[in-house]
Amino acid sequence: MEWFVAKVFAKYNYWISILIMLIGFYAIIAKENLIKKIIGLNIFQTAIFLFFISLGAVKGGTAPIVSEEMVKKGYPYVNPLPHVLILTAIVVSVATTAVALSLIIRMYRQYGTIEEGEIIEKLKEEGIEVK
Amino acid sequence: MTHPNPDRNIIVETVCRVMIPFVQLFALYVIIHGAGGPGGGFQGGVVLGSSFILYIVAYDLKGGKGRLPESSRTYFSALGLYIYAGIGLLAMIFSRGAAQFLNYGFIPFTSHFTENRALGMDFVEIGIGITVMAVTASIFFDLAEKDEEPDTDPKG
Amino acid sequence: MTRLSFFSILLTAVLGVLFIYVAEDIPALGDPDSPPIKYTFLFSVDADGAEKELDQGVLPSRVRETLQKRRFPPSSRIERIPNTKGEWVGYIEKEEPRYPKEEKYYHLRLEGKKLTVFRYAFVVRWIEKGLEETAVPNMVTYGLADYRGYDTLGETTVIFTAGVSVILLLRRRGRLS
Amino acid sequence: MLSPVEHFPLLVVVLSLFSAFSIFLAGWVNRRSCVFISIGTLIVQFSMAIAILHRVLTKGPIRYRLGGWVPPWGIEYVMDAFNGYILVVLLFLATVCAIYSKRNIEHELPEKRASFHTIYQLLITGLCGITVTGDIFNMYVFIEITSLSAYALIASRGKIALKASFTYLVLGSIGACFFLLGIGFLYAVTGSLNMEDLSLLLPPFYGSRAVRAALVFFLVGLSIKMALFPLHTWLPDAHAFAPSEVSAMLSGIIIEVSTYAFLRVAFSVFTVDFFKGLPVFEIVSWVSAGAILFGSIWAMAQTNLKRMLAYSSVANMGYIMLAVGLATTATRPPWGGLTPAAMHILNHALMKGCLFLIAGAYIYKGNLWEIRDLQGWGRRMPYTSAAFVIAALSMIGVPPSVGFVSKLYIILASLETKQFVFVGVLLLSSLLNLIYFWRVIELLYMKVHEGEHGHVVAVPREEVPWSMLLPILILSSLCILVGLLWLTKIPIPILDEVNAMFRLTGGR
Repeated sequence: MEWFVAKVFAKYNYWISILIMLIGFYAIIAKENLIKKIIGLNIFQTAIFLFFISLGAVKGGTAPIVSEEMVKKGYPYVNPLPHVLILTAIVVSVATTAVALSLIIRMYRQYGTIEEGEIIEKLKEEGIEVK
Repeated sequence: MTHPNPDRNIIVETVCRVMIPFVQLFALYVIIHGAGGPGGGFQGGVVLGSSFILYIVAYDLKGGKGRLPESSRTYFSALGLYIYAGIGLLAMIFSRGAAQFLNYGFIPFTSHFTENRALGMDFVEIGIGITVMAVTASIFFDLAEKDEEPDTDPKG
Repeated sequence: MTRLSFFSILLTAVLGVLFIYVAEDIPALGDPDSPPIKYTFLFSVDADGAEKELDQGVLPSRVRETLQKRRFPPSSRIERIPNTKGEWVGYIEKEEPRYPKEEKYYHLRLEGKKLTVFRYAFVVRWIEKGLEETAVPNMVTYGLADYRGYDTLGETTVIFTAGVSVILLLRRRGRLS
Repeated sequence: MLSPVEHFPLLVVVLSLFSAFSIFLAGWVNRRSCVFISIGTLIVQFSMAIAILHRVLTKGPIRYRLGGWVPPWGIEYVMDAFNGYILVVLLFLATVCAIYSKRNIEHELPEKRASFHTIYQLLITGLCGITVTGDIFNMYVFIEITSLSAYALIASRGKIALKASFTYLVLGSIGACFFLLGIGFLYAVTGSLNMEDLSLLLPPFYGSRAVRAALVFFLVGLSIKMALFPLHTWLPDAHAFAPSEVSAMLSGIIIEVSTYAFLRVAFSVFTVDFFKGLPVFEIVSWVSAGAILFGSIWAMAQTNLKRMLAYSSVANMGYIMLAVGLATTATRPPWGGLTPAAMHILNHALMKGCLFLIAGAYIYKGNLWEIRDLQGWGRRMPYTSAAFVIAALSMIGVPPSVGFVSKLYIILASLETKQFVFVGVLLLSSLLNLIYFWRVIELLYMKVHEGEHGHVVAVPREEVPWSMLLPILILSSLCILVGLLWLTKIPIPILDEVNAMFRLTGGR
């Protein structure tokens, strides 16, 4: 039991984030629908952000904004660095999603479908082999 | 009042008409108060951009494009980055090459070194806000545009 | 289709096993002494007589040699942390215009017969000195726009890139398309 | 007081950033000015890169502290011999491709010139950023800038390129996410992000599982970006259907810069000591040997010229990574350490850049995508086809050319480590190269017969415009000249300095 508390329960943030990460990863590979692939990618990225943010957590911590009051009461600040990094990473993920969506829109205009298998079949009809 | 477009809904339009100014005001607050409290250029910029998206949702794409035409989207998205990188270069120019890029303290806004840093950061946040606003709106406008005709690109 | 799902389950399982393998070294949630927030372990040496030397502000020669061997900057001053059972702070010299020439860097602690040397995480300076160094109270803002301001320039560039990419891919009319 | 040269590593990046916004605005006013701004910036950057390399070689590394913060509290730029070398190669090929793109983009994407050149400059920004940075998270940000602009540039021609670009986007994002996870694990263990600082802090944690997993994530993530063999699936389509100058950049520089990123992480963050007793580099070299054979065999099966070249890129990434895999065991100068790998990065940029630009020239002139369409074009486009022959011979490895030199060095390195299998693989791959390039050369110079009686048709000469021909000729002549330069061993000291810095040769 102690082993369980020390090794597993104390790191529940990590277990949750890897569970979400694996769900996203499965969706990226297994889904045929391009939009679903992108949703999977977003889930995967968000799980990584969760992992980072939970690295910065401190027991009883308060928001990382300097204030005399909180220091006097003895509350530590949470680690601001993961917040800084993840703000950057979130913007990157938004940008990737925007480009991916515009690619999907172009493909939909072209082939009339967003199923990966159907697009490959249509390309085969045109005589182009795609993996 | 009758609408030419039957899809439009008077309740949604009125609610949005009331809400949009407050959303924008809040966005400006978030950008300006990035230094003192939760907030910053990105968050404010996204909220500001989403006010235009709200306008499009309530009215139509054409009206939204009238409010933020292509020219201003182009200028704004480059302007924000010009402000950011320009502030960084100003530090190098004012110190005649002694200070590094983004060393805001050397830009003589005031006589205080640390005050200069704070002011430099404020300007940078405003720059980020402008770019993010213009780009989010621009991405949404481009994605929302309906276009039926198929591609006519060359072979390949 | 079935082959694809089998393949994806296999890959996901491999990734999952890798994550479980790693779990042991991840600091527990909210640990205030974990490397990202407080300090990282460097090495430990025998402590005989070190306490006296440290209280006089001199780094024991064993510690100094090991630091030199591992190419860490030399410590300029040692100070005992008040109200502790044997913990010291080591300062190093740094060059930053208009800022103090000294910075908190090493943490030394007596643990039984061993003297353990830690390196402070760089966030410690952000948290403790950020307000006086940048005159901004929001740590995320000064971290984002000042200490790591260049990352943020890159990030703004990323979103600009996305905007231009969408223009390149989708826009049909207008002067830029 | 910083001397002007010390500002150059930063200015190289920021200049192209400024140029990107300026092109964007200039495109609004006047579309024609875009390409000139782009070329002008690149020439200035290229001269800066040479100044940096000179300064680094004479006076030692440049450290630039962004925002004035001393690392590890702030971000740092570090320029050493390896960076400087990669930066020069990258900006040289980028300049050449920009000159080429003037007419080609007017032809292929006449409506979208402004946004194309803007994204091209952003691509250069990202590549330079990856190269000069000394901070691992900063590297992630620039990897993302590079990848995003690469997705857009590949897809710019529409149609099948969209599918190719989407595949690249999904795989590339997974790769970048793995990189981010690797950073997360290192950060969880050490609490630092600066590369040099990490290398100092890591030794007590060499046995740690998180650190080993971080290496796996870096390796897999960057292998996707550099299209190492089992993870190469995005590459052939993306390279084949992008505009030709983008294919040349992708094949010649972008995947190589990912290799650089891996080398930087492996040798600057983890350092050689970490790899003692771990079979990482053995695995890398065997996988790369597989990549060489796989790429060469699939290249033979292709009917599309650019796809054939793309599979040949897979094989060439195999060469580079094979050389990297041998780097820790082969230690004798002049072929020890990273020398063959760094050498082949330049050589591959020259050869593959040249070949893709030539493929683009055929597409520009006659919309010739398939190899069989090329019949008889050797006489119609004599200069371009001559350049093709030179670059192809160089790929095969005919003596004074660059391809010969890198193959020679890799073979010498594998002989030193007594891995005779790799020698066999290299020789076999040269043979396969000969087969699939000879097929094209033969068709190019085959006479065109027409009608039942087999009259030889006199072909008119139609060359591409000089602004496209010049880059092709420069690159193809460099294929020979640089090969001679390598053989004289004049540039070897640069690479020796790299090896000394990473403690790969001597001093061990």
